[in-house]
Amino acid sequence: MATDAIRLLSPEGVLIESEENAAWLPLISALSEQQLLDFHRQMAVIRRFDIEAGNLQRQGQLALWIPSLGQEAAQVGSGYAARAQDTIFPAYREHVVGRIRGVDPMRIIELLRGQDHGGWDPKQHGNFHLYTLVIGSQSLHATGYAMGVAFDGAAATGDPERDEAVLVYFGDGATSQGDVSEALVFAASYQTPQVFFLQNNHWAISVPVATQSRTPLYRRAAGYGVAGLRVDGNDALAAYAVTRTALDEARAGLGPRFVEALTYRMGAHTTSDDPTKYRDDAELEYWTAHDPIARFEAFLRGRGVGDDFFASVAEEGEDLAADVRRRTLALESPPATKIFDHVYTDPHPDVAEQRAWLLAYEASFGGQA
Amino acid sequence: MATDAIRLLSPEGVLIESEENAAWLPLISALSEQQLLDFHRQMAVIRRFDIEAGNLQRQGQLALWIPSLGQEAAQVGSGYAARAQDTIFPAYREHVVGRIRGVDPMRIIELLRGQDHGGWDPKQHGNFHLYTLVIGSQSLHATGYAMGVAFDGAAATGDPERDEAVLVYFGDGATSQGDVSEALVFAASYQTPQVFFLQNNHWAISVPVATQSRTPLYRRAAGYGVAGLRVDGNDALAAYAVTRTALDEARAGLGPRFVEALTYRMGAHTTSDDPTKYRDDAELEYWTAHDPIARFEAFLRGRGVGDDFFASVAEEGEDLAADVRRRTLALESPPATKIFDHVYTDPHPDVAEQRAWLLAYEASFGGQA
Amino acid sequence: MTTMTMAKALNEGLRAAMRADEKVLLMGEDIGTLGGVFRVTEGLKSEFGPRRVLDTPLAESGIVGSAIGLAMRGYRPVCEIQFDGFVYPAFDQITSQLAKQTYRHGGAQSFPVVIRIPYGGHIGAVEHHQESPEAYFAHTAGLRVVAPATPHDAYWMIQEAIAGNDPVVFLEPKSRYWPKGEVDLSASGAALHASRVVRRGTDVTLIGHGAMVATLLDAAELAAAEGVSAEVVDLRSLSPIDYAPILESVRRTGRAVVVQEAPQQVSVGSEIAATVGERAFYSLQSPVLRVSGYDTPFPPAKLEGVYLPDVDRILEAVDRALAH
Amino acid sequence: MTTMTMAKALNEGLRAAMRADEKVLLMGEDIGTLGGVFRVTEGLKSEFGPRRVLDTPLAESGIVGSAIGLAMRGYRPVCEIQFDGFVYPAFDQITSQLAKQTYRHGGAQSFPVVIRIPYGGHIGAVEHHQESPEAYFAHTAGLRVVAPATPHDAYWMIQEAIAGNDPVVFLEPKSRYWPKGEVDLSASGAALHASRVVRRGTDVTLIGHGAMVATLLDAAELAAAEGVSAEVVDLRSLSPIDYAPILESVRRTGRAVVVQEAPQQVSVGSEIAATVGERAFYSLQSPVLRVSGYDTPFPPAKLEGVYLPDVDRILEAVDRALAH
Ligand SMILES: Cc1ncc(C[n+]2csc(CCOP(=O)(O)OP(=O)(O)O)c2C)c(N)n1
Ligand SMILES: Cc1ncc(C[n+]2csc(CCOP(=O)(O)OP(=O)(O)O)c2C)c(N)n1
Ligand SMILES: [Mg+2]
Ligand SMILES: [Mg+2]
Repeated sequence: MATDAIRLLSPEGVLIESEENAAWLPLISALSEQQLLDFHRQMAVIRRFDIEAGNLQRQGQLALWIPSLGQEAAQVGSGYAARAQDTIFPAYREHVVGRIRGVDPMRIIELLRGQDHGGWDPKQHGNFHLYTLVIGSQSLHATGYAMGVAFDGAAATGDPERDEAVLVYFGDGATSQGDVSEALVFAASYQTPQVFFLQNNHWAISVPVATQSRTPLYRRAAGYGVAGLRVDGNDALAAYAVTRTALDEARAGLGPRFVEALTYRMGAHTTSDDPTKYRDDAELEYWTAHDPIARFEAFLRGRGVGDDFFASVAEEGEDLAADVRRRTLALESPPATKIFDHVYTDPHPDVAEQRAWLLAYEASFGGQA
Repeated sequence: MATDAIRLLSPEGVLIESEENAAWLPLISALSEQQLLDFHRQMAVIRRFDIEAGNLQRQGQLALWIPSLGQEAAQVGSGYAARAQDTIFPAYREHVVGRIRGVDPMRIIELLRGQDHGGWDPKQHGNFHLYTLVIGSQSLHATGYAMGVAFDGAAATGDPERDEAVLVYFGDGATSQGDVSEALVFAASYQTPQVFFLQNNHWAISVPVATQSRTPLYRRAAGYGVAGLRVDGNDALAAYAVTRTALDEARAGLGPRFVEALTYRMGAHTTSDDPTKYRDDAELEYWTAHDPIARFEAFLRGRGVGDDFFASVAEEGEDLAADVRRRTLALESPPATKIFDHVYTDPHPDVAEQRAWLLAYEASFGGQA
Repeated sequence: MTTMTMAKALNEGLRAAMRADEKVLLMGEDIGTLGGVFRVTEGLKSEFGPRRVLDTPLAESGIVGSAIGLAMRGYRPVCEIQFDGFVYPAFDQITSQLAKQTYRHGGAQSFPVVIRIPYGGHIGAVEHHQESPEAYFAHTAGLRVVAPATPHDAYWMIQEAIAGNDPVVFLEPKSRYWPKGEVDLSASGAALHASRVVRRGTDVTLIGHGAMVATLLDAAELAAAEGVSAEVVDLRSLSPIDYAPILESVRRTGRAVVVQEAPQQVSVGSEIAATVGERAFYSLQSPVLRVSGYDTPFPPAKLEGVYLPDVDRILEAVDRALAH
Repeated sequence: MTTMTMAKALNEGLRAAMRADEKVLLMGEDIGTLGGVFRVTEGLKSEFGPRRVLDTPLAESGIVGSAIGLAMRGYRPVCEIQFDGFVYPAFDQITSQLAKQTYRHGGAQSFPVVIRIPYGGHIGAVEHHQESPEAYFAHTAGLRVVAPATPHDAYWMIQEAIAGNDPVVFLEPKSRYWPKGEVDLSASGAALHASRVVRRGTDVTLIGHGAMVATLLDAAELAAAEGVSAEVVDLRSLSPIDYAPILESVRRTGRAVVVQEAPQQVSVGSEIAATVGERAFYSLQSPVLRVSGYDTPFPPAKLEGVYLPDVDRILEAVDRALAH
């Protein structure tokens, strides 16, 4: 782990109450016991869900599964750092954040089963936007949205309970895309209330982060006049404190912020991928020893949290997994005419005509439509 | 002028032999008197040409003219910094560099008259590539070319007389384009022997550089792991010394470099533009007082160069202007079938068919084709 | 009725749309203080301020991508792309994002983003400044694509485009920016996608859009002098295409010539020829002919007269259609 | 003759091209160590080294833009775009740069860049992984666009594409990567742009490319059982299109159905319908019909079966063509 990363929890799960952490520690002290337990619960439950979803994919139930395995701390810390009024633009791996913001994991299952291209209405789900599969695109949507927040006067009023901010997730590979650069340019130009949250999980499918950049990626931000920090992304508390501060600075009108969380994709890129083709056992071993959930469990145990809690979390995970499995197996194919729904908002003659044609055509087979 | 810009010539044309300039001054001492005179000659002659071309446009002879007015020092310094074996990718305003590399100014006239989309073969013209009108695109071509130089083993052999480097020009507006970011990513990733030369002329048509970036643009480079420097772009000697060093470092295999030259577009963006709509007289006055050619003339006069030389340069400028005018007025429209030439390199049935059709069609009017 | 240029009509249309709905905002390169390189947005920044008329950084993907985000926030962004040839850096955001967002959101959210593109030739400009990129957008499901041919249409069509709830690529025939025409500022206009018969005729149907409409009318005039009665249809909308008036016309005339500045291959003209060929099959007395730009890059300005369809090339096609 | 998958045939074709000319290099995301997400480049990095098989940063415009620069340096880059839906970030470099560079250079320099794109549906994948973007490229002058339908064609066509001196968009029907077919490694193949009649017939001409060719053959088989004799033409090349065999066929059958996965509007199918309608006008006994993807975004995987043309939809069109 690079030494320039902010770390509040040691790999052994001990809170590092050092001088240099002085700025961040009050944010941690302010967390209630319940909040700390929730950090763990969300990580562990989604990890169990993640495994189940992978299994469902292998059993032919999903087109694809994208695991968040290993990145739970970066996600839970940043996800809880966002306030209720904030708006979040994920990439496609932020299952923990989605859950925090109230998205039923089944919506993600349906997306990756191929039932839907979206799945939820962000406005009804904690302002958690849809997954975006084209690398980096969402960074510009987030910036535009944040421009709107600024234009609406919904930030920088001085009231952190009401001022809005925007949080956008992307990966190390994404930093190479022109769109992410343009998003930084626009964000800096309009001084948007926005945090760029980079999960550097060290790989873009089979390509190591060194191919994307030979310099620490958080430094990218400064070149755009955007303040950037690096955090140990397997440390949920550091991810929380740094993102919380960045969001609060952004919402206060101090301009956009950039956070790089150093973490690791412990699993395959997706279920289509075979990481043994391109990476070392040793690397995986190192990171397995730095598992973010194990670290947080050690931290909680150090604070006296006992087996009961961990057992209840495990049970919740099992329940969710069973529920997801049951609900996945019960899914039916969407109706054929769904292909025409909402291509446009206003009526459209060609869509209407093709829809009518399809109905008539299917009816000609005896009404299987 | 920002204080972090390297400056070797004071606005009064006095060589600044300070401690902090110690690294650059030997490069200046190494220039022969003839070379120094050539710096001035190229700037002054192209400025005269530039004015003539603007007039020709206003008289309906050209579709457009893009002046280099005010940016001559940045161009002459960087242009002469390149060695014969280097390859240059201009944007569209680098008339001085083109001349240094042996491009007949008429080729640029023909381009902007609408006779041609290119005009010269880079291989036959000092490896000076075609102008690129789509902002930022050429940055990637330069990077790809430089990758090829590296793959060929034509750099980093340790022989600066043979090792090749690539120099690419772009403007402050261009820095906002995703392509320029991607060019930096690829350049850093492949450690190309390449210098990114940014002419920050403070404007992108009517948009001030502050809209593109709130932080000095040369700092953009560091975020990609590319060393960046800023130079007083109205100081031909500083532009020369810094670019020379950057190119030599790049060709030696030390990786890509980035130079920002602070200069000013003294004229309109193009002949289609009216800068009085968007900028202050005061600004133009300031920069007129910092005219790069006047500064260099003062420098030369300080070294004892006399009226004879300046008169001969003025005469050369007049001669070129007259020659360009004469040759422009003598230009004939290209033949109609030129629209089909070189759409492809290998034979193409559709192009052949449409060409034949056009010939037959024109013949039907009595052979005007 | 008042007389004005298309540039002014667009300016008035944008002004009316911005007055009607404060969520409408304009964004683009040089559109604010300068008023746009064609002055279409002149005066709007001073009337509506810099938060509703944005001089953006120089990045087309950034413009369209952030417009999508603004639409998610409830805005109705109108983006200006400075010239036709500079829309391609935004192609991914237009094609994979803007066009598909409504679908992806299952209708939970609309994307009323208008992308204004001054397009087409006839202005003697350098490379990338004279292209007709409509095929790329008309092929893309989720977009609507329109192009006015007159100041009056420009005035109401831009307002309809902004008021609608879908992404619209709004192509402005830049060579028609300056000729004046009658504009009825009080008329509400037709439906955005209605094509219109601009000249009645009986022998052949001429179909086109944008700057070609004026050329078709000139051609029809000359044809009339030679005893050929040409009907002229202004498409106005390239996606969807309003075929009813076209088919009605072709069923009467039995002959059709489709004219466009764009290259021919896989173009809007191809689509119209295919569809007319299919739906008016039994009425056609000769094949549907196309007169287009050649399948080459747009040539240097001195050769645009060779490249762009003109009255002579249109009449040559009319002759061929009638010869069958 | 040996039997192999199309993925393997492409792999062998690339290997042969790289052995034949050391200026050929491959670039793309995950094509090196991993061998590409479809394993088409498997083993090539270990054979030719990391300077000829480049695992690039994740940026498509960067890939194509730097390939252009490499071509200027004398290389012959073969770029892989990981999936159809990810080509759009490179659209500006493809359209305004790659396609136009030869023209701009007046022939002083060639741009032998091949862009390989696994394309099309039938693999049940998520959004952006099943599209057919050929219309965008076929409309763009300066590009050549081809798509093999069989392992054998894939083998020689990729070599022809690389050996030629123009930019080629090389569309690989990803659902055909895994079925095996006969490949003659010694055959030199036809001209890159030659279409081919893959089944003889007399009643109707079925035209398609890529994965649709197998579907057309299935449809022709079923039609035969019902007494209809269908001729099947594999286009192979979408720009330019080799019309001679198509027109020869349609002049015999009098009927044509064009089939493609892409949306219908302003598509390659539209172009073929328009051109066949024009050039075989007097031979046509019924309109040229098109069977295409619908004019919607490519739907979620569970609905791809509804969206993509299948044997039933093709036969329905054949019936309509014959009913006229
Ligand atoms: C524009 C684009 N190109 C290629 C892909 C294919 N692809 C999907 S994920 C991925 C790697 C992304 O890496 P990173 O940004 O680090 O995110 P991670 O998957 O590691 O979370 C690639 C190349 C894509 N989705 N979009
Ligand atoms: C992609 C693209 N968008 C827009 C334009 C129109 N345009 C031409 S020059 C220019 C400003 C460029 O500014 P800068 O990069 O600073 O270069 P300068 O002209 O000042 O030398 C613009 C917007 C273009 N040529 N290309
Ligand atoms: Mg990653
Ligand atoms: Mg500038």
